[in-house]
Amino acid sequence: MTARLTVAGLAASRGPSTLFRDVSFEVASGEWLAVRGPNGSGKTTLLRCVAGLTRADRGEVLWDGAAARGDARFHASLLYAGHQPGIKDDLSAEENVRSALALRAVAVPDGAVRAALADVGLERRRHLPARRLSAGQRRRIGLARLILDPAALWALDEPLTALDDEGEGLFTRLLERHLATGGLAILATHDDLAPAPARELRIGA
Amino acid sequence: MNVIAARLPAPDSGGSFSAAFSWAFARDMRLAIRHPGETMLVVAFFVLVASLFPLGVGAEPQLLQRIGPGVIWVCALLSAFLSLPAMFASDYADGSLEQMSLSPQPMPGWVAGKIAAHWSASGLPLTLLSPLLGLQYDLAGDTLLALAAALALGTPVLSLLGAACTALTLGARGGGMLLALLALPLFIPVLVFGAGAAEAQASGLSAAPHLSILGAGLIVAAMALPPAVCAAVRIALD
Amino acid sequence: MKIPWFYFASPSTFYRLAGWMAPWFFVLAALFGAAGLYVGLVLAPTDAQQGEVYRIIFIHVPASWMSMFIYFVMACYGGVSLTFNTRLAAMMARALAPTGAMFTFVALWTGSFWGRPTWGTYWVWDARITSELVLLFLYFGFIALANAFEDPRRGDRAAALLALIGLVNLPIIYFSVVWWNTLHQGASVKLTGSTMQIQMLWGMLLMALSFWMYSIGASLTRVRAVILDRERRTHWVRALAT
Amino acid sequence: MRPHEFYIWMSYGMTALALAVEIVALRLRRARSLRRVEEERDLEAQD
Repeated sequence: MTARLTVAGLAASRGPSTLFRDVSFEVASGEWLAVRGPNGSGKTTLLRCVAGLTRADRGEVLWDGAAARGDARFHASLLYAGHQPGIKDDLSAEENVRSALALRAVAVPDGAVRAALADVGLERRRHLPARRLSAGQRRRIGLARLILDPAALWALDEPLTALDDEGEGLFTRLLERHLATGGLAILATHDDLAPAPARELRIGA
Repeated sequence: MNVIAARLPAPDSGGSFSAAFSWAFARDMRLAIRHPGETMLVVAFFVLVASLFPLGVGAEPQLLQRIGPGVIWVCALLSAFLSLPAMFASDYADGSLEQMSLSPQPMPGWVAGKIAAHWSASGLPLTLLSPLLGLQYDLAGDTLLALAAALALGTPVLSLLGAACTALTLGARGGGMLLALLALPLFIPVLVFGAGAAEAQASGLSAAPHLSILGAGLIVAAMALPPAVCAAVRIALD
Repeated sequence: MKIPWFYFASPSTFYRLAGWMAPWFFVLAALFGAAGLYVGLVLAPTDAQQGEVYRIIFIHVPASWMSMFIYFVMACYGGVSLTFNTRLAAMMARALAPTGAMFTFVALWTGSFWGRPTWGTYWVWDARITSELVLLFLYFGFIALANAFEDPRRGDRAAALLALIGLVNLPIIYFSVVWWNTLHQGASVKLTGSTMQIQMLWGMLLMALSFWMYSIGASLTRVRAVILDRERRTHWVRALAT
Repeated sequence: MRPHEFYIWMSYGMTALALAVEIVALRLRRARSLRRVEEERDLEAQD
């Protein structure tokens, strides 16, 4: 599969102050883009604009050449995780993963969820409500989603927050596999990851 | 540790209204059942406030019979109002609302599912309980029936209107009071016709005209409000 | 107001335009108001049934019209700002709301001071008065919601959507006297054959024109303040203040 | 205007008062907006 995300002339502001303007980039299958910049520079806003949550002041986001916002094909291909990745405290790790995949209309074969939770080290805790997991373990629920979800485009905001070294290694391998199977990613991160980014985008400098 | 090698196939379809509806309904009902306390609080508030009136205005049976339908309606309306913030606030705070709105599922579907689940956990118990409270007010059998029918038709409208208002106030300052200022005036027509149905029945007239207006209102609200709620959620996430 | 929006939609252009137009609308409001008061209080004869107290309708009816008309215009601006994502339309909606609330309050107040000598009570919970009260709360809700967010654009959009939802209230107010048979009398002015003296009609129309011109003047003045708040970091505003 | 002058005066009086209050509020609002612009400009001039 080949896919291409094109962003042209994107501009966004918060209240009366401009965050960034004229941001353009392109990411194709097998590449990932690192979004870097100091706190408050608009990394999160950029990701939200790309995902279609926040309306940009100007500019366009194209998925395979077609306008992304509101396009069903784009939404089926997008996996977005913000600072708050949408994990319900009252549901167990397994229920959280199943619920998220059902929402994305992904059919999961029997045992796949359990295997994925085993891969991220949550097999024994998979029936605990998420409120009883640590911050890092909650992040690992998100990693289990990354394992199972076939989305071609990842837009992840600080994906390594609260993860330990082993968790970081796991994320790196997931990213490698994602890129190798034709996926693409935009990550807002301060860290240097093993598969080097195809491009870096500095904003708010 | 071995990360699964084979990837799952990409979703073939973008979901459907019914799939989105049942997903949201099942999820919110599961959460409501995990936390029965919230529904219990709504019901307890309803019973408690309705019990305060006879103590406050005096317990003569004639007086209670006359004010009963109106009092029960006002209490149901306030209880339903108090349960409104729960509909979107926690999903907004933990990022679930973002995930839902970015999913390939059609937004009106899961919004309608959430509203239906909210009604099942607030309006439905209130409706089922209202005949019992009516007995406290010494209401006649046919009046009880009219009251319950009016609540059954009216409380879904409250949930629909309330969903729009609570979605509008997501992330706003002064959330609770602001929500009251937005939602309660919009509840007034429902209150007028809902209480009117039981009162008409009690005074020997037919409740049917009021009930048909409530039913028509429910149909219009069910058609028109979910898109408005969708717009409000999009604005909230922007 | 039929202004070529897409030409004047830049806030800085509109700021100057509004500043130039607003005084003229106030002058027109004063002229129409003086004429209306003269016709209503001096020329119009005493009503056979109600006596002098009917003269309250010269402000009551125009204020009620304006309360609904301003809401309608406000909701239209809200709809435009939501569909086309234009800033100026949202600012105009914000600027109209307090004036609309003021006229709604005046309509309710004068109505109750007319109702007391005529019906023997200041307030009746009939459909028209209740729905007019709901309108007042809708205005309050609009103002509160528009100012409840850190990001003013967020407030613009949420309040615009609320205004559109509340639009259903307008037909309820307008037709309430037809749908429900209540104490409140039906419309006094009808398109086909007015039921009233010609002086009374003229008095009411002149007062309505006066309120209308006043509303335009007041909202233009207020929108200038809103523009200043929003654009205070731009060069043209900076240049103004020096 | 007898015997209802009280009601007429209350109506016309309150309308005049409401208009006056709004006009004063508009003037205050404009003054506040201008002051804010100046404050902010002075603040940035110091930086």
